[in-house]
Formats: sequence, structure tokens, C-alpha cells
Amino acid sequence: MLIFEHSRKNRLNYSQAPATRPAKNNIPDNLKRKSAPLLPEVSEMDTVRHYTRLSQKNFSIDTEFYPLGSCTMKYNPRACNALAMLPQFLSRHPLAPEDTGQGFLACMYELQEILKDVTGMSAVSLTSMAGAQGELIGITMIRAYHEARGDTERTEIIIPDAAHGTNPATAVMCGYKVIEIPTDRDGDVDMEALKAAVSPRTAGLMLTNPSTLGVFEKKVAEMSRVVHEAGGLLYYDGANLNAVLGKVKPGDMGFDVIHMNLHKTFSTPHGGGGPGAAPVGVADCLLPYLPIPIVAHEQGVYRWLTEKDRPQSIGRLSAHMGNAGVLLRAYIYVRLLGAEGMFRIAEYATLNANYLLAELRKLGFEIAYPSRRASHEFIVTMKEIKDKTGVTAMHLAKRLLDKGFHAPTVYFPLLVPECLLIEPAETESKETLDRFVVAMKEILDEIDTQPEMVKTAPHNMPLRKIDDVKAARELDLVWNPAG
Amino acid sequence: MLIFEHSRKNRLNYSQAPATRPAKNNIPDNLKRKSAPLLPEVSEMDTVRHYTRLSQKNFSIDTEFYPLGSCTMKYNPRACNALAMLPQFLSRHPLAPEDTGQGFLACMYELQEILKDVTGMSAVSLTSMAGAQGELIGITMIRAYHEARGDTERTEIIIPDAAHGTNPATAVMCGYKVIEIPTDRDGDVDMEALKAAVSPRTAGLMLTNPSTLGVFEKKVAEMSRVVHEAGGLLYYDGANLNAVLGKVKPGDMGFDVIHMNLHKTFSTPHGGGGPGAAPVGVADCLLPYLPIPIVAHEQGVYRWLTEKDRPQSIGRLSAHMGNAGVLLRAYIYVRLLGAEGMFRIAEYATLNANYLLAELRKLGFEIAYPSRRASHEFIVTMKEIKDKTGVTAMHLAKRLLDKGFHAPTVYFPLLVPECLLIEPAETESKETLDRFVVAMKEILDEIDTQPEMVKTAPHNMPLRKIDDVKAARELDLVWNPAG
Amino acid sequence: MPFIPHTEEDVTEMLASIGATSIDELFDEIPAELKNGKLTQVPTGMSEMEISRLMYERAQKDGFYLSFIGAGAYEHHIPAAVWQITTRGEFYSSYTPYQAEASQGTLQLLYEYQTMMASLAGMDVSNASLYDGASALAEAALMAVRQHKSSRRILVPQTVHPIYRSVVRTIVRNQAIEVVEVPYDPATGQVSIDQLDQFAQEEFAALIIPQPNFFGVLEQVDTLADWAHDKQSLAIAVVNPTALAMLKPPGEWGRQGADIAVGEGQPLGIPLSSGGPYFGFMACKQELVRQMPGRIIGRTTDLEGKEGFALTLQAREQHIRRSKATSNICTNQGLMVTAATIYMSLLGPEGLYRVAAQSHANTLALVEQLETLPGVKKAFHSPFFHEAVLQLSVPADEVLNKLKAQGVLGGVLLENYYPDLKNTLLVCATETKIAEDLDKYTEMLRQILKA
Amino acid sequence: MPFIPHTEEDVTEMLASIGATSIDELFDEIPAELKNGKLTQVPTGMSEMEISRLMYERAQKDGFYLSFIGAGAYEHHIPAAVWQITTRGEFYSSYTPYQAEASQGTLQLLYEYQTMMASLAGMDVSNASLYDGASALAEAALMAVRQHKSSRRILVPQTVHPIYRSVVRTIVRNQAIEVVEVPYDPATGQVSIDQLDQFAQEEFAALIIPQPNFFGVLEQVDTLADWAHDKQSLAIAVVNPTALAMLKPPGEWGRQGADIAVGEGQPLGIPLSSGGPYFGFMACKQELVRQMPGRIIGRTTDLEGKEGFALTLQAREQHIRRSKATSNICTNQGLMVTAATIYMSLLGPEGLYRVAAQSHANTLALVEQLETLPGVKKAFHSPFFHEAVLQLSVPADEVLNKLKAQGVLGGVLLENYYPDLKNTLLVCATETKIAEDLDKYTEMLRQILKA
Ligand SMILES: Cc1ncc(COP(=O)(O)O)c(C=O)c1O
Ligand SMILES: Cc1ncc(COP(=O)(O)O)c(C=O)c1O
Repeated sequence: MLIFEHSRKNRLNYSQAPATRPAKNNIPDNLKRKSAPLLPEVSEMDTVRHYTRLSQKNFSIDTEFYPLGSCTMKYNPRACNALAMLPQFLSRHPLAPEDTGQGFLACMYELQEILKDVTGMSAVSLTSMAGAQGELIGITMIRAYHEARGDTERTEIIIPDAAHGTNPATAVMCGYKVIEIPTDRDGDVDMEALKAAVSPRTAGLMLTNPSTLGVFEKKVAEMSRVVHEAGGLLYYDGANLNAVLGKVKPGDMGFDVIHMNLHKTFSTPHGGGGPGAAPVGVADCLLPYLPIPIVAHEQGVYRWLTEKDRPQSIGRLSAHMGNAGVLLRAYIYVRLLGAEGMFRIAEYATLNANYLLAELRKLGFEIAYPSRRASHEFIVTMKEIKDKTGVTAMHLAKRLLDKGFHAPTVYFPLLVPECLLIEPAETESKETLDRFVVAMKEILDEIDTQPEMVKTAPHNMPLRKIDDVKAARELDLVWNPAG
Repeated sequence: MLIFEHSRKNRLNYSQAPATRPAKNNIPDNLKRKSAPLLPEVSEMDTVRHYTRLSQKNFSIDTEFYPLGSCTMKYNPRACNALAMLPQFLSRHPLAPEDTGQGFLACMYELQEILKDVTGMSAVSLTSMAGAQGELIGITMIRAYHEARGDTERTEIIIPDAAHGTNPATAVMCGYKVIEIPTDRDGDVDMEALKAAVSPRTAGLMLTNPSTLGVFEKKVAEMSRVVHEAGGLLYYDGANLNAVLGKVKPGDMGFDVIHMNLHKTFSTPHGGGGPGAAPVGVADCLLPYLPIPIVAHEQGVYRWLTEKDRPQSIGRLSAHMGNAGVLLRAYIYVRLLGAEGMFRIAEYATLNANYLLAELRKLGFEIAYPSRRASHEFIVTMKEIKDKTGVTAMHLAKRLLDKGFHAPTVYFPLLVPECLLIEPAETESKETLDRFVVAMKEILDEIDTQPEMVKTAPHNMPLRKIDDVKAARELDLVWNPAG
Repeated sequence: MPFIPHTEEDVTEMLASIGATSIDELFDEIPAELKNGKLTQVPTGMSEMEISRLMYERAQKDGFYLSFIGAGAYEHHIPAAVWQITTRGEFYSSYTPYQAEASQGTLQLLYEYQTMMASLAGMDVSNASLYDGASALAEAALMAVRQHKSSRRILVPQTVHPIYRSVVRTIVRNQAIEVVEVPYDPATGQVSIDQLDQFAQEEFAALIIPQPNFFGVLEQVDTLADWAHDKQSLAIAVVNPTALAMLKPPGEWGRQGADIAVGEGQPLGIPLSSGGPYFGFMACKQELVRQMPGRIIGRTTDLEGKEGFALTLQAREQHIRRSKATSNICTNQGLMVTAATIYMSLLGPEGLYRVAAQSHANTLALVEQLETLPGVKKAFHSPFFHEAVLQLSVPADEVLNKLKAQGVLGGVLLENYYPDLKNTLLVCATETKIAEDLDKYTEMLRQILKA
Repeated sequence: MPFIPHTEEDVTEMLASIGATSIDELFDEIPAELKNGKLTQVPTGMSEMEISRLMYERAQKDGFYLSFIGAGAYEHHIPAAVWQITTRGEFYSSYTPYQAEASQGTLQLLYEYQTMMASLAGMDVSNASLYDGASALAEAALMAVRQHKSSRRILVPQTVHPIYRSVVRTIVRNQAIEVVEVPYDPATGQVSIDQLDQFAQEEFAALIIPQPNFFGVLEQVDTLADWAHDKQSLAIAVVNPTALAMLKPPGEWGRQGADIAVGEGQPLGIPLSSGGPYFGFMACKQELVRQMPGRIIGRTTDLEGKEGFALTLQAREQHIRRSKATSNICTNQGLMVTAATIYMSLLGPEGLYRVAAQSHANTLALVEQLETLPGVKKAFHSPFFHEAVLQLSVPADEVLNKLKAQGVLGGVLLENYYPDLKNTLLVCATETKIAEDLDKYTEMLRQILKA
């Protein structure tokens, strides 16, 4: 039942609004609204009940194992939420003077310093509100860099085919042409293709390492040399930083600009789709272009750097400074873990992924890159199974829901057919992984003995399989009281 | 799965405790613990996951209609929780000096004043932590009163048979003999029996009005006269105050002492079984005996009254001042509602109950006291249905769970066979009541057409009917690792 | 209308169904002379915004202090997860789990709690909570009298929390049960066997044994439990649950262990909040289970043999047995137990041990530091857990006031409870205190004593 | 190990299964010269207790102020229920709802949100959020250029929030889209038709129309929208969602309504929290839906015909269309929309109206009071919503500093953004302000101006 279906005309819920309409109203008649918007008229209790019950219809990290590859679904410590929501933090206006926010700004400054260290970059801006915006910032800076040098013929960004969709989308949004290069059979970027692709038109290369195939790009140093020699810059998509946190620094790999998804590696919650935060780090060459605001610490006082301090900055990407509350959560998370905790993340994320890979391989699942170590994630391909039985990666995914596990990422990266990208993250225990292996084994058996069971999953969820073809064909995007 | 079954030896969760064991330890060897207690060794995430998932297995006011008679399951405003949990309130030590708690004490003082007004009593003590403790305090005061007058032959407390079990249990706990008196066919106390029961041994009468039969005891004034003339005092079990809040005051009815369940009428949450708070109000005659502490307001300063101020006080009933946090929630609730809101509670609780009664009667359910108005609750008896079909009140209750409604109270009061005590409370909307009526109709039809379906309910819950006979016979009260 | 969902149309339709013309008419059975309908002391309603502002102002007024007060309620770190989960609607707004099938969440949690608490106390079984530590002790006394049958007297050392003693008296007096107090040894701050031996010839239903006692001092629990058992009295332990992680549990005291263990559950994840809500815990030996008051949860199965949980042994309770019940308790402190269970799960055995050990170590360090000041000495020469009594050479109330003016709550003035213990402070430093806090206290006290 | 559940035994078993001898070995594909493993700027870990103390101290340091600052972020009362539900684990810790069957909670909520937001804006459809108001405006500009096809220029009045203009520039510049600014009328603080008419002969993909504008002033939206449509430009509304409860919605502006409406969702139940996370909303006409960036949820059915919800129109998005997507946006501000949806449900149409109307009335009253002071006058003579610009006769920055010293944040210094508007303050009084607050401000300002 939709909230609107609980609504009754003229039901009021006065506790949440002034008791009456005020007498004074100077809005000119021609600018007034004439009919009330379609907001529900529901009691406070029924609102609480409705949304509490709705919430129960979600899988989440707080309730299920969620091995969604590329998304790093790890435990979101409850303390990060509680402390970021202290009333003083919540009530502070973004334009309140800096001296009324020294506590908050101290956290932001320290977070910048920590992120610099973790990534090996020269400077960090916290402004970006998600990975894709981080990319936009990065590529915009690359453009600004070339422009500042009068190097205006660089119109292309090179991107491996395994890259996340945001990479090519960002490059185009920044006015670049995308040159896609293939992956070799071991999951590395095809070096020859890269060499062939670079040219005086190359503005830069966007690389994810470990890649979305779950493997560490071994030849990254050579790639860096090739691209830099061609005059391009190197962009690091840090969505997979979790796999190497503290172990390997993008700065050491030769990257000029990076973003890191705090809503992955730094455990800020995904919130059913966001908000994220994706600070951007740069090497010296891009430092002048970093977006503002940035927190500076001068004579014991924290303040925002603005256009005046950074005249070459590409400017602002958000009305204020980005997703402050998310950054606070990440700050609290790093302070809880400390340096030693950073290393452990990489180690145990890698251990969990390789263990799960080993166990699934033993069950007979086909591993897409069998000769490689898993980084924090790895790929199973259902190609053979599908050819034999008709059971697809999506079928298996739905069947996993029935067994109380969220599905891995399916059909991404696009280059591996019928793929399941599996990322267990470091916060899952061996027992949970073992239970997942049991579920995968059960499904494998079902595929043998009762494939229809798998193909028509889910069976135990509140709904059967959702018809998304219909959703796209018969668009129904807003509720209509007329029905 | 029990939390213990997630446990693994030597798993540590360091974030919640000091990083190491401290060096200093002066506990003598003979007083040291030798083996670790059976607490689970589970990761923080798995703890969160376990208890989040467990919570989803509960019905609650935030998720379901909960017409549990005598329990007044109404909406618990979320603001009451949020504001009572402000960090300063939570961190205040009970023995912190009074001048460090003037904000908190102001709330307590005002609550006392408000409760005095609402009940028409002369003074109120907030100390009692639940209804039953309120009764204990009340009866203890009655004893103190008689003792102070040298009236030591009064050894009996009179209690109607419809009373809640806490009443006779309390009387006995206070050293009294219980004289039970019957109810007449209209649901009123049998006046003749009462007259016959009073004597020089009568210490007092405990009365619930509206009674647990859901009707207003019309002859309360006469009862008061009879008991008082016999030298006894009148105790008001205020568990049902919701029905008459502001409309009728126990003080006006002639009661000498009352308790009110804030966890019912004043909407503090039941918390799966508590905590409650049951302030006790007294008429002048019992004022000296009121338990301490009580908040006084003198020259603009709030302070606790102690034994020194109240030498005749029966003393203390809790280590501090009772369930302060619950009292804060009740205080916030009354301030939100205001005087006008108090009246509305009684009015709409009564409206909802009488409407539901009317609708269920139309369906053919037998009403236990058909000639009476419902107060905030009323009784349906399944006696005839059971005789005809074998379907009991408990069967119907379980079948209601299947339909997404919590069951009414069953088999209480004991004097009505196969009873369902139904209390919808004022915060439920007509639509919800109507949906409940539909469910009751469906069950009525099922009783006709497929009684087994009802008798073997529940069917849609995570578990089928629980075997509580086995629970009592094969006692298993703690988990044993040996299994 | 806040929290009332009815529209005017609803009211009209509902009255029509009832056959009444107004809501007022529904009150027509109430004698006119009893109707009141006036509230003069209840202010008009506020919006949530208004009450929020008021409560924030009041909270700000009360502020935060650096506190060294213990005396039965202890400041401990509470993991954020505890209350975020505990206040989920499904726990927060459900009733006592009478309908087992719709309450497995609460029921399983309580069963887990019983397991943890029984194990912590070293006892066989636990109930699902009582109101608080003090009233739990009173219930234990009543239970002992019921069990003992022949004596209606309870022996209570003066080292038991003074308010607990007062609550016990208030509650048991009604049943003509006599509370006999045992003085403590002024040198050790313990119940001495010598003191006890004056009562050797008398009969008592039980001896109450605090560990640690109100002074923070550790009692010789083995000797005391054996003393009680030797004379056929029950031994009732009243213990601090945090301390149980380090200290020998009541079930192992003396030759046969205490019979009943009770205490205040507050240290297990419950905020101080001016004194409540907390919860009383009670664990006992298997043979006493049917004498135990309060809710008890049992593990059982459903129709199909699946594991499930239900209220059990209800035949002890008032709603079934009425005047013959073991106690009148009905509503207990369920939500607090929810928090405590989550707390214990997050801490685990080692975590709880460290909390206890750090609290112990901090108090040792504090006492050591303060003792270096001229005019400060320990009142008792006995081992203590996380509280200790300090004897000052100057008026202690004035010292406390001066500390308070600087934001420090320096402890509890003992002479309020023990008139003989002039100018003594009961101080406590839990794991929440850091070295700077102890130094701050020491430094302030040094300045005050100098002045 | 915080948040790492592995025991030593687990590690041994897992490595054995993998066939490795150490965790380190799992990193053997990483070239040795790239391995770093040193972190010098990351402090050692803290316990939750320690970080809690640190964060409480920092929060206390920042404190509370009586604030009259608006300028794009507004203090409103947020019902307690909003965040208690929003932070439930099932909403807080779930991912983007890719698996529809396991995400019906989030999906249905977003569908409800789309309905509410579209209706509030008077538009046909809404997406499920963008990052914030400023970036939403940039996306709207890109969308207009895609739709318009022939022009790559956008007309933006200087009455649009200056930072929004700056964000738009940063984002659209890359695609060689030109942002042309229209000056405002210094008397009215509005975009005047006269000013616009200088651009009458040029082609623009869109005109951006703020309502209220950055000065709090109400624009003549009908005229502006018609002006844009007359020249085949799109009309993009940038609006305050609270104001929409009182003001004519963009869908009804002029003869055909605005084409796209965007804005900052923060006023709908999102705390100020130093600037984020907030959320950008975007609603548009049906014909533009396939140009709209961001997630969109559709209602559909399951295999058995039961109502259900799913992400739809994914073919616009980067994960399917990659370089041909309408935008690169992936993660959005889902949780904020969860809060906003609950907020709007709790308020309802009348509640939101009252919040708007009370904010409007409070600002009217504040301005009226302040105008009585010598040296204070309104900068513009136009109707305003809940913000207004005041011209002071003395240095405004000094006034603000003096107010701040007394705990009052008196508004925003406009010359930071509009160098011509010397000594002007942008002030705002939402429904959270009471008469005493307005009096306090007035009285303080009176004293300051006197001195
Ligand atoms: C590899 C990779 N790159 C980029 C992104 C985009 O990040 P965001 O969703 O925060 O915009 C993602 C996240 O989904 C990702 O997995
Ligand atoms: C009529 C009546 N009296 C007394 C009580 C006892 O109150 P409590 O459960 O708070 O002890 C109740 C509650 O169950 C009740 O309904």
C-alpha cells in the first residue's frame, strides 16, 4: 500500500507544524499556489508505521551478507553515525563563520591529511559528493592543466573496456572523446593496444587498479610511462582502493589525480543509493586546479581556502563543501581504525576474496581469471552453465536472495559473459562465507536437479520476480489519485 | 540461530573496550574469577545484524495494530524518545548535586503538578517503576495510615473478581488477606456483596474504573461511601485512566490513593515488557506517607524531599527516583498534547472502542456486556462459538496474527469465558479499525467453512504455534554450549 | 489534533455506526456529578518544535561534568550500536511478549540475556529482569523467607548500599519480616566474622552479601557464604555485573555458592539518566526457580518442531496465580535488558573484563595520586574494586562544592548515609577516565586543600 | 581487531584452503617496488570511547548559535521520527536497489518521493535525486542544451544563487557551453524584462528562473517563463521546496509552465550540518523524461501480477549506456531523499504550508522590526518569501562580528558575492524563530548601531 492510499482529506498532524496559519502574508496573489500539492495526509503514527514496515522490505548490510562486487559493502560502524549526528554538528549552518566551526573544521583538515598519506598524493579536496563527481573533477583538472599549457589538441581520454560506466560517461561529460582499449586474457589492460592508442590527442588515461575484474594491474608502472611520455595524465578510479589500502599508494604508481569512494573504502553508508563522498587527490602538477573549498590550518586556526587563495582552481562543484556529514563519518572511521586498521582492511578483504574464490572454484564454479589472485573481489562466469542449462547469472542472483544473501553484482564488467562480481569485504566472518558457499552449492545442485526452481526465483521474497521490461515500457513514475 | 552460535573462541571486538588489559590489578587471588563467563564472542557487525534481524520478528505499535486490552497500546511519539535521550539527560548521575540538574528537576516538578491536576489528588510521588509497584506503594500507605491511627485490626483488602492479577498479588505481598467480591451481570461490582464484605477488618478496597471489563463503574460514589464508612480507604488502579482522562478525576470519585500507568495513558513505550512508570497520587489523608523522593520547588530552586522532610514517609522503593527517563518521556508527551489533548485522548479512545464494538456486534460477535457503553475497551466472548465449533479465543487470536494484527488480550478478565479484551486506543485511524473488522469477518467465515485453518493458526508467521506446555515441562532457561 | 487521526467525516460515520449523536454521549454512563473536565495546571499543547527547544534549553542548563561519582550507578562507555538497535520500533514499542509467535525477537533476546546473566553470576538460571537493584534485593529477601519457611528475619550488613537497605525495609516490613543489620569493621570496611558471630545463635532466613560492598571494598565472600550456609540460612549475593567479569561469581562462593544473586544492571550499557530506568537482575540456583519472581523465558519448539521461545513458568505469576503469586511484578524493565544484552554481546567476555580491569586500575591510580596529597588518606585498608573511601582532613562538603564550581563532581559525601564517617568521600573512576582526568582531579584537590 | 571478525584459526584455515602460507603472499602479484606499507599521518586507532570523547569535545566547541542565516540552506524543525526511521539499518546500510526484489522498501519510498516532488513542483515526473541544488541546476542546463540542440548558451540571471552559478560554470564549461549572465534591477532586486530584452535577438537553450531568488525576492515568474518560451528557449526553474507549498509551482508558470524544475532539497527535513549531505531534486515535463539524469523508479508488477517497484529507464544511465549516458551520475543522495519523503509525509500539504507561511511571516516581522532602527533599510522594494536584504549605514561585517560575540549569527554579508552591495545583509527567519528571537536580534542591533 502506498502512503497516499493511507491519506484522508483534511487530516492534520499538527505537532509537526505551527498550530495555525499566521495572519501576515504578503505574497502577491498572482504568485500564490492555488491547489495543494499531493502530499499524504496521514497520522504521525501511520507514517512511522508505513516507513518502518517499508524498511523491513530491504536487504542491507545490517541484516544480510551483501557481496555486491565493486560496491564494498562492509560494516558501517554505528558510532560513526551517532557521533556525526551530534546536535552541534547537525545544526551548524554552512555559512556560519569559520570561528564557530573550528571543531568541525579540525576534523575535515585532519581527514585531508590522512587521505593524502593513504593515497600518496600532494593535496586533497573533499568537495566531491560521489565517485562520478570525483571523476568529473579529475578530468576537468586534466583539461585545465592542458589548457594552462596551451596544449589544446588533446581531445581524447583512454579507458579500458573493463572500466565502470561512470568513466566513459564522465569523459564525454567533460567534452572528451573516449578511446576504449581491450583487456587481455589475463585481465590486464592490453599493453599493445594502449601503446597504439596514445597520441598527441591523448589527454589522459582513466584506470581502476585493482581493476573491476578484481585483479591488480601489474604493468601499471609501464602504462604510466607510456601515457606520460605521450603527454597525457593518469587518472586513478579509487573505487577499489579497499583492496590495497595502505599497501600500495596511487601516488607511487604514478597517478596524477585520483578519487576515492569514502562510501566504499571508508565505510560510510550507502543509504539505499547515497550519499557518498569522493575526495580527490592530486600530484603537484594539478595542485593549482583543485576544486575549492579546501581546509587550511594556519596559526592554529582552520579556514576555508577560496577562489582568492586558489585563482586557478576549476571552481566549485557543490553549493557548500560537499557531503560534510559523510566526511565526518569517514573521519571517525579512520580514527577508530588507525594506521594499523588501514592495512588490515586490505589484508582481510583480500583474504576473504581469495578464500571465497578458492571455495567456489572447488564447488566447480568457473572463475573468469583463474590464473590470477583475487584482489578484494573476483569474477565467476556462468557462461558454460548457461549454455548447458539455460540458467543465467541473473537467475542465480535471484535464487541467492531466497537463501538470505544479497546477490553479487551481475553483468558487470560487461566484457565477461554471464558474470558475477563477488566482493565479500573484510568485515564478514569465515562462518558467513562458509554459509554462502553452502548456498552456492545448493544452487549448483538445484541447477542439476530442478533448474526451473532457479530460473523462476525468487520464491521466498515478498514479491516474485519483478517485471522490469514492463516498468520501462509502461512508464508509471508517479502515483495518480485517479488510479 | 542464537547469538552464542555465532561465537568463536578468542574473537575480539576491540573498539568497544580498552586496547589491552591494564597492568595494575590488586584483586586478591582468592576473589578472582577463574573462568570466563558465557558471553558471545561475535563481531560488532554480526551483533548488529543478529539483533536487527531479531527485532524484525516482533510485532509492535510501530509496525502493527495492537489492540491488546488493558495495555493501551498507542503511538509512542518519537520526539519523546529523542528528547529524553539528549546527552546531558543521559549522562547525569543520579547523585549529582541538585544544582547540576535544575533542568531535569523542573520537568519532574511540572510533571508532578500536571498529574495532580489530571487525577484530582493532593500530591504525587513519581518513584514507582510500574503499576504493580504503584499498588505496593498504595497499599503500604494504607497500612501506614491505619497503623498511625493505632487501627491494627484491619487485615483485609477487598478486590472485585474482575481485577488485574497484580491487585490481589499486591495485597498479599503487603501482608493482607484478599476478600474477592463478584461482578453483577452488567459488569458492575455486586453492591450487596461489597456491603456484606466490609467490616472492621477492612483496610481498603482496590478498584479499577473503568474496570477491566471495559465499563465505567457507575456506583463508585456509593462504593466509596460504603468503604469509608467502614473505616477503609479506597485504592484506584489507574491502568485504565486513558478512558476518562481529564473527564473524570479519581479524586472526585472519592479515591484516597491511586497509581497511573504512564506506560499506558501517557504513552511511554512498553519496550517489550517495560520499563514503565506509575506515579502514585494521594488525597490529604495519605500525604505524610508518600514515598520519597519528591521534587519540591522553593525560592526558584528545585530539590528532592527526603526522609528529613517527610519523616512519616513509607520510605523508598527504588535506589534513586524511579524510572526518570520514562518520566521525562511522559512529561514531553503531556506538554505536546496539552490540556486539550488530554480530553481528546479520552474522547477518541472511547469513540474508537465503541465503534469497534458496534462493528463487531454487527458481524455477529457476542459482546460480553451488551447493554453497556464501552469505555476505551470492551469484551467479546467466544463461548458460544467455542461450544459450537471448538474454535477458542486463543485460536482466533493466533489467526489474527496471520492477518497482520496483534491479538487482543485473551482469557483476561478471568470471569468472562473465552474472552477477547479489545482496546483500540485513540491513535488508530478509522481505516485501520475497518481493516481489523474485515479480518475479524474473514475469520468468522473461516470458522464456518474451514475451522481447522483457524484452529491450527498461525500459518504465516515465522513459526507455527509455539508449544508452551513443553516450555514449562522441559524447562530450558539458559543455553548450554554442550547442547 | 496531535496523534489523533480522525477527520470530521470519520467521526460522523463512526457515531452513526454506534448510533450516538456525539462523542459526549458515549460518556453517558458516567454520573454527571463525577464529570469534571477542567484542567488548570496542564498548559496548552506545544508543537514538537516548541517542546524540542524547551528540552534542549533544559538539557543545556544541566550541562556536562567530569564525574567521579559511583555509589551504585556507574558511568561506562556505551557502544553506539546499543541504543540505535534498542530504540528500533520493534523493540521499543512492543508489549510484553504474550503472543509468542509475534514476539520471537524479544523472546529470543531475553533467553540469550538469561543465559549471559546466569553465566556471569555463576548461577543456574536467571529471570528476565526486575525493577532495579534495590527492589531485586527486596524480592530476593522475600524469596529467601518463602524458601526458608522457618525464619522471617534477614541479616543485612551495613556495607550493603544504604538505599538498598532502606528499600528492602520498606518492602518486607509489610510481611512482618525483620531486617537485622550487621555493623562493619571500621578498619577494613568489611563485614567481619566477629561482628557476624554475635548472631551465631539466632535463626535467619538469609544473609545478604555485597560484592563489592558500598565502600567499593571486597568482602570475604567465601567465608560469609559458608557462615550463612552453616546455619541453614540462604546466602544472597548483591553484586556489580561489571565486577563479575573479574571477580569470583556468586555461584562459586564458599563451599556451595550463593543461592541467589541480584544486583543493579545499569552498568551493562544503561545510561545514568538521573537514576533510571535501570534494571534489577536476579539469578539463582535451579532448585529455587519456582520461587523466583518475574518473567522467565523458556526455549521450546513450535508445532513443526522448529526452535522457538515463550514465556514460561507463568504459574508463579500474578496474572495466573493472583493472590498466590511469588510476586506482584508484571511490567518489568524489558527494554533495558534489550540494551544490556546487546551491550554484553558487543563486549564479549574479554571486553567486559577489560572494562572492569581498567575501571579497577583507574581507581587504584586515582586513590594512589590523591593519597599523596597532605590531608587525604584511604579510610579502609582493604582491596577494592572501582570505588574507594577517602578521609579528608577538612570539611568534605566544601571541597565538593569547590570542585563542582570547576566542573568536577568529586564523589559522594558518605556522612549523608553513615553519620560516623565524617568528611569522607566515596570516589569512583571507571574506564571512561583518562590520566588527564585523574591529574585534573588531583591538581584541583591540591589547590583546594592548600587554600 | 576492530570490525575484523577473523580469529587466528580462521586465518590458518582460510590460507590452507587458498593454498597460501601468509596473507602477504596474496599480494604477490603487486610489483615489489610499488609496495609501500607506511602511513605516517594516520594516527593509531582509538576505541569507540576515545573517539566519542573527542567528537563530543569538538561538538561542544562549535556550540549552538541563534542564527538568521539562510542563503540556500535553511533551519527548519525536523520531526524526530524522520531520522529515527531514516537511520534504521535497512535504509541506512543498503546499496542502490539493483536487486528489486530485495529492495522494495527503498524502491517504493522513492516512487512515493517522485510523486510528492513532481506534485510539489507541478511537473509530470521527478527523478530520485541528484547531488545537491547547485549540481542539479548544472544538470538541468546540460539537459536543456541536449534537448534544444541548436544553442549551447544558457541565460542565467544574477539573482540566481552565486555559488550555483559558479557550479554551473565549472560543469558546463567542459562542453563549451556558454553561461550568459543577466544583471538584476537594483531597485527591485529582480530580473527585469528590460534587462532581459537586451538578449532578445540571441538564441539560448534555456533561461534559468529562480523563485524566490537569492535575495529572497519573488520574481515575476510568469513573465519570465513566457519570455523564454517565446524565443524557443527552455525555462528552467530553480526553486525552494518549502516555498512551493505557498507559491505557484513551476509547472504553472506562464502559459505553458517551466520545462524543468530543480532545487535544493535540504529544507525538507535535512539538517544543516555544515553544508551536506543535502540532495538536489529535479522534476520535468513528461517529454523530457528520457533526457533526465539520475535514477528513476517505476511501478510495475511481479511474475504473479503483484504491485512492485524497480529502477527503470536505465538505458539513460552510465552503467548501461556508458559514454552515451545522459549523465555520469551513479551514487546519488538516496538516504536524504528517504528523510525528505518521511518529512513530507509527516507534514502533509497543510503542515508544509504552515511551515512556509510561518517562515514568511517571521521574516516579514523581523524586517519590519529592524527597519524601525535608524540606519537600517530594505535594499529592495519587492515582495519576498523568507529572506530579505537589509542595507546598513555602518560596516556590516563589524556588525556581524558584534552580534556573533553575543551568540547571534545575523545573516550573510552580501558583498562577498555582490561587490556592489556594500554593507548589506541577507537575513532569514524561518518558522523556528519566535518573537523573543526577533526581539533579541532587534535589541542587539539597536545597541550596536547606537555605539
Ligand atoms: C569502479 C567504480 N568506479 C566509479 C564508481 C562510481 O562511484 P559513485 O557511484 O560514487 O559515483 C563506482 C561505483 O559504483 C565504481 O564501482
Ligand atoms: C488493570 C491493570 N492493573 C495493573 C496493572 C499492572 O501494571 P504494571 O504492569 O505496570 O505493573 C495492569 C497492567 O498490566 C493493568 O492492566
